[in-house]
Amino acid sequence: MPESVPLDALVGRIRDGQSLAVPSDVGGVSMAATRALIRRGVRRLHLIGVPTSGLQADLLIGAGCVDLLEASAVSLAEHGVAPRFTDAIRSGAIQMRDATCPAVHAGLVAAEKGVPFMPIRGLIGSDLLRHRPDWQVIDNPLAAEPDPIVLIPAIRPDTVLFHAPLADRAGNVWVGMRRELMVMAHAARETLVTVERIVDTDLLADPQRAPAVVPSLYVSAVALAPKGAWPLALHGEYAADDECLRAYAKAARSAQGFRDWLDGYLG
Amino acid sequence: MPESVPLDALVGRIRDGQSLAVPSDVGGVSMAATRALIRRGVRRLHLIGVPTSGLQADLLIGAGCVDLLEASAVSLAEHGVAPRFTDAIRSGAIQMRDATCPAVHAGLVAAEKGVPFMPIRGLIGSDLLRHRPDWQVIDNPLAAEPDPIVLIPAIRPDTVLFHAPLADRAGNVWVGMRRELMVMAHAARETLVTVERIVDTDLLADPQRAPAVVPSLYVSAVALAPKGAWPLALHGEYAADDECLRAYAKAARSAQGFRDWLDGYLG
Amino acid sequence: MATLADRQTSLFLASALADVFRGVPTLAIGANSPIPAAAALLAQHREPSMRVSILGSPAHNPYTNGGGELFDYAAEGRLACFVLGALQIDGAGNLNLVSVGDYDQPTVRYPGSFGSGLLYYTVPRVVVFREDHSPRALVERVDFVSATGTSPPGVYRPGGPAYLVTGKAVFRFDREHAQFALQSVHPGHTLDEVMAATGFHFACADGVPAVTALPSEQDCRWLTGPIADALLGGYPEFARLLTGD
Amino acid sequence: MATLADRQTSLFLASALADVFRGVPTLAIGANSPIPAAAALLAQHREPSMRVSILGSPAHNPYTNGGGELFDYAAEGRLACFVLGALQIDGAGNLNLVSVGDYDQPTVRYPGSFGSGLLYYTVPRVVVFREDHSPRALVERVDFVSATGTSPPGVYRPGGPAYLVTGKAVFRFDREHAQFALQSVHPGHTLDEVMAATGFHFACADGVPAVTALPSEQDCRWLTGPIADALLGGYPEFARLLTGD
Repeated sequence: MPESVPLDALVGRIRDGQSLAVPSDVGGVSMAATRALIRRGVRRLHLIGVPTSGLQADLLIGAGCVDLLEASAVSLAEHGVAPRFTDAIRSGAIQMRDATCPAVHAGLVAAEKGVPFMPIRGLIGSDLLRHRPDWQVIDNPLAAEPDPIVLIPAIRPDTVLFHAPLADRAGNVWVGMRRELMVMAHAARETLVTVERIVDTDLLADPQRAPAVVPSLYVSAVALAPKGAWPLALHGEYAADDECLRAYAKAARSAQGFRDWLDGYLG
Repeated sequence: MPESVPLDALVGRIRDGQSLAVPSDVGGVSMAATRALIRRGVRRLHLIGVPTSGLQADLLIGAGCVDLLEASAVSLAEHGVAPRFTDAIRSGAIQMRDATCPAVHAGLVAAEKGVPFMPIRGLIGSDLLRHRPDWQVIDNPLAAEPDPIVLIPAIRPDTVLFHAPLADRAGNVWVGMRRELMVMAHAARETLVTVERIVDTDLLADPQRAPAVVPSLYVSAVALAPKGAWPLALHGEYAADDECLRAYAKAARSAQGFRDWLDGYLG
Repeated sequence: MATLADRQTSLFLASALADVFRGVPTLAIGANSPIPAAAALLAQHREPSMRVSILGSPAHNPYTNGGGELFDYAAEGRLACFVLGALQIDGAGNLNLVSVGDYDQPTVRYPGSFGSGLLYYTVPRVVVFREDHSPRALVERVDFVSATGTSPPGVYRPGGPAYLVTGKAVFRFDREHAQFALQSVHPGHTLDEVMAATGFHFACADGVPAVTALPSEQDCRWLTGPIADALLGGYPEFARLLTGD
Repeated sequence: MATLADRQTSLFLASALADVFRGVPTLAIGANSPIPAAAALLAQHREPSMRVSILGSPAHNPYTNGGGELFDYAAEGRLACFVLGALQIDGAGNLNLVSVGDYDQPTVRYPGSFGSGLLYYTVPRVVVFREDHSPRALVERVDFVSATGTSPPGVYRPGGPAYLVTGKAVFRFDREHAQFALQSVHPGHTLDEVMAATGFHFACADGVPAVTALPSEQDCRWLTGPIADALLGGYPEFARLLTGD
């Protein structure tokens, strides 16, 4: 049974050099834990955006926490490019594994199902495929005619980290419509969750909520972090803080502007 | 947008010779539609139990509706063997494709994801595999060492038929904890659903219910059928009618006993 | 600051996109795409049976199986039409959403390929939308292929580009010859201007090219009324631009 | 009609099964398995940190991803222990849940293989449970292999049989030699009786075999109290048998 722990104890489970999978900016990002990770000075992360990332990746990259990034895209959406990401790619400061959204999902589904790979349509002939030696083209063994198809290896992250609306005392976490968070939890070795609220009732005993609950079986630790996605949105809870994001997009264009902004954000 | 239709119109969409996938006896079986199908005299079905079947398969087999059965098991659970199934296997009246539960799920997931196959662990060396020429062993192309693994071809049923607690007027169907029903609907060409109740609200607009809703995108028709799983259980709604099932298990030991029971059941 | 011209351009492009969505049973729009989202709702107003989903807009998002569902839906062949943007588009229909220059040391880096690696291959009618019609965007050969315009025989390829809509023109994609063909030039632009601004060769019928249709009055009423209202949640600034507030 | 003997047998077998569940972090019980379900709850009473799931019992079912989740959970290596029944078990640990005689024209047909085709290969400690200890059930060679007892080198095989519990004895499975070894004989039974009733060869230490432990008084209080209560929903008749009502 997972414990409810302080935020610093939660991020203390993430070790330097590990693979860390995180949702997209609209999918329940634990910015509270991201701040704690940066404060702690985590290093050499293999960050996986499921299937994309944004502010979170940009902060971790800018703060020097990331060695390797795997994602289908990194951007600040309506606020433009992710400046620290773009800069790090151009300077070669991080290694990039470009993906396409369904390939990231496929790799996680393979891990969830305990199989070494999942097939996926598309990708044939692309440079995406050419730059991913871990993705392999085979001839579909079940087809009568030649039929090349790509196999995506299982993505089993050391840690999955996300923010959700609520958990119960037993560590069951309600994710609502963000079903990809459940796939991520199933796929990962450790799942760390920050939540807006911890309730005293059993979420699995609620016939309405239970179908959208990540059972505590898969949850390693939960930390309470109200407004934990800020300045990003948490679906059904609060909208993004567009003013803050706009300010970030502007400040982070330079390394110094980024550092100043980060100092303020870390508080 | 699917229509809410009378039960006979719903089963009228299922044509002789089609593949028809149905849930296990505890998973929301549309016994109301099963009765209507038998009354109509459907023939030559390729019935797929997801991943098992029970009373429903036994009735359809006993009534001569089934040519081919694909399932991991067919039984009446605590009421013993499924007598018409057992008799049909021994007499060769139906063709059987023995499966194992996760292989049925894997085939449906492959169809859901639009890929031709899914890998699955296990099965190597078994007679299950030997009797399934459609299942194929390959050497895992991503492994450094030889690693035989089974590929299960996609199962894309012509029709999926099940019973659920509720739908809305737009054809969105709430399946609660029976997530396999959602996979089935995603995998099938047509999804036909009977429900206990049709509500006037939009199920997708309800943040509690929506995560467990099969969107109308995947639903071909809905028919109202209160107590539509009887004498089987519908989770969260009513328990199985054990007396009725016990009577069935006894009567159906003989072909004549089955016919008499069926006449009474069809009413 | 938004101007009247921006508003007219948005109404026009939404209408031009809605024209090439015509007749599809199902249509999805990705996140962060205000003009395509407006166009999709316009197409649905014109054809109410059309099933439209707009990612990032809860009211127009019928998916309940998480972020992967759209791709499953497309891979199954259930999605008839999708809109993709790109950093570069070339004459063979290849898309680049990644970078300009050497991949390992790019001069320009874009966010990345998003879902194009699957959607461009599986959705029968992909509409490529790039407002910037310039030799920088429409190139002879893309620097990085996020997704190919066509595939050799034997490759599973039910989908691909069908139209390219820019700020100056509409092209159809001819799969057999793997090239774009000019369909219409937007009002106020000329064939010469389009040719000069296009970095790739395209097919073009003889004579004066057709002119892209303007939105009807009914279209404008829908776009500035119920559609602007519907977009207020996901795209508040764009919705205000449409209404002229 | 249930008798006192049935009740004693159920309590005893639940305890014998709970003994072989000892120390596992996670344990799942399939549907329609009353004695294993009671045994699992007993094991959890003995070791409260054990995570137990009982299919068909909503109160003990922690899965939220549909009928396929248990198999995913097992294939991932998260499930440490599972109980499988069978029509026939042979000396090499092969299981038959399908039929006796020719597969196409069987003399006996059973429901089918259920999840054995994956669970037997991926769950490290599978406990095979068959109350009927007879040459009909424990055979030299099964007529149909639902799942093999062992796999050749190079086959991914983290799981397999660990124990066989019957109405007369408990066997351990020796994977290296692909055979069962007698661990204990139940009180009231003898080694000779076990040998005569077992259709396959098994290893057996010299001397008088160990006797399977009886349930403790605490075990019986748990089984006839809170465990019977917990099983009332899924197994009402069995729960009443345990309480003696």
